[in-house]
Amino acid sequence: MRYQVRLQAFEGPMDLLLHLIDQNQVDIYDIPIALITEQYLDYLEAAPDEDIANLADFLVMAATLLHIKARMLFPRRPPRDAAVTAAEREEDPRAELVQRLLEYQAVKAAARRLEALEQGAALRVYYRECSELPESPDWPLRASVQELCRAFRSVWRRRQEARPGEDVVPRGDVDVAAKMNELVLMVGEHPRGMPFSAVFATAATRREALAFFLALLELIRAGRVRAVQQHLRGEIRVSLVRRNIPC
Amino acid sequence: MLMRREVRAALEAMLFAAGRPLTVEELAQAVDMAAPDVRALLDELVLEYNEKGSGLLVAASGQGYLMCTSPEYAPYVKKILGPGEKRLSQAALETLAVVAYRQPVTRAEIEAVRGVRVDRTLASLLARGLVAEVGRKEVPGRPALYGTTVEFLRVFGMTSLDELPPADKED
Amino acid sequence: MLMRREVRAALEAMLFAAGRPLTVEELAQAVDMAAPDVRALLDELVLEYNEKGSGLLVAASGQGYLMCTSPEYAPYVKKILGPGEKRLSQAALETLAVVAYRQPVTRAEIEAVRGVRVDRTLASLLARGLVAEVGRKEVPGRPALYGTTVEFLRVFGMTSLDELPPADKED
Repeated sequence: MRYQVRLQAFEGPMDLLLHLIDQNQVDIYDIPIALITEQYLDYLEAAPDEDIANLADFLVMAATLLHIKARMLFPRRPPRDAAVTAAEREEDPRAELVQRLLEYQAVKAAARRLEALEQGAALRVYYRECSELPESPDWPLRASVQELCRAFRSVWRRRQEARPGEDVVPRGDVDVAAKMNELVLMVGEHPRGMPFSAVFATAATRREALAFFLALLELIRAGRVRAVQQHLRGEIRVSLVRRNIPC
Repeated sequence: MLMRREVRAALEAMLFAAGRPLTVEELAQAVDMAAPDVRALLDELVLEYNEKGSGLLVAASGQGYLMCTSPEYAPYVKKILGPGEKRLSQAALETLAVVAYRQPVTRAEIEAVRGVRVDRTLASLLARGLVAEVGRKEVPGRPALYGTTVEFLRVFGMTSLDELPPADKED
Repeated sequence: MLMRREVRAALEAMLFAAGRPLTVEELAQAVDMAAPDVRALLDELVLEYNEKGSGLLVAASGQGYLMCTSPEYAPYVKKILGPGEKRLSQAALETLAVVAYRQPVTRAEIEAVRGVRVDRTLASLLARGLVAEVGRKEVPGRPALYGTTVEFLRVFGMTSLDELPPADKED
């Protein structure tokens, strides 16, 4: 049987061994060493080229397994059972490996519990996130204007690299109040209502479009403009609310 | 449903761990309660911390509620945090630079330029008095506008903002 | 000379601001009092925070005294802080688990347990400050011994190593 599973899927030879023991549903205290060794070597043989660099650790374990297998061929004791004393088990060629596997199993379990703590899945305490700056104003701070200027330039450069072409916050910024006036004039030119999308057609930048949108909301809220949608998913038309103009 | 005592304790825990001002809305959502009820409990906490003479303080500000040390114990805090001059972190320096060159500026505008959330950094600059709220922007939501302070000029050794080197020149 | 109430408040303020365990000696020096007196006041604080059902906790650990949130309010704090930082890899978690449960431990000892080389994983744990060199083993070659740090406790939300979940139980 060939396993096309990458060795990289395992955290090392111990992890692979535990996987094989689990998959074969065998007792960790009574590992069928011939079977497990064979399957282990199958994995190594099937390892793709990228895994070769990773192979050294697995080869050390392969040697250990083959050594144990050789020693198992010359049984000096009857088959193990629960009644076997610790001293006798010491002589089982597998004993040291079993010990290491148990130890590794405990490490894996501990790692899982740590992970749960890290992710906040288990109850845990939280330390305070310290603010970066001491709050007291009499604390001496070391800083220079040059440093400040450099920081600004680097922020600016990063920003422009990240979004080339897009207008960055302009100094005066887009004025929503001014946009409200513009909108009233624009919408006034469409007695039967101005298509919603056309409102934004004049915007040069995303920020300006946003300002138009905010201005439109303000006008609707103030009751100066009405937005009507004739049917579902139809175009929304924006029109001025006519007031009785006192002469 | 949490008991009243538990909600208070949950609020304390959140304020403690956040290290920045939390809004009533954020807190209300976390404890799944109506904002006015949460606000009432927070105001109780403010009073209580103030009255019992604790070394800690819950303070309400424009930005929300913040847990911090009582100013009278600042000298001890200073001893523990270590002597000597502190340098501004890169994050703090960059946020401060954006405020200095673009003031008055809203938090959203700083975030747009820096590309990251700045609430915590801004809170610490405000707490340290390098930046202050200088007004409200007349757009929907009326967000706070920030500018630099006299303390900022002092720390950077300037007498006025005119001394800021032009930012558009390459160095 | 500070009044007793003021010393307690100063201790609270210092524990709050530090964000790490503080030793009795550090604290005693800051308030200019004898260590045993400060320890008594600290133990009082531990009890008091515990009893009043606050969202905060003062905990004594091998590393000193620490102020943190009560574990029962962890779910709320998590909501406010958002999802945790970037996850540690499986290799990092396993290596960290060996260090945490076996400390102080040498690299070769970690490798014997995990069955793989750990030099790169260990280097990244050292760089993240989760593990530190804590001494040298007195054997030929004097290899470095590693242990976990306060940052480790912070990331995993423990006040002391005693809170490490028992290692021998299967889950």
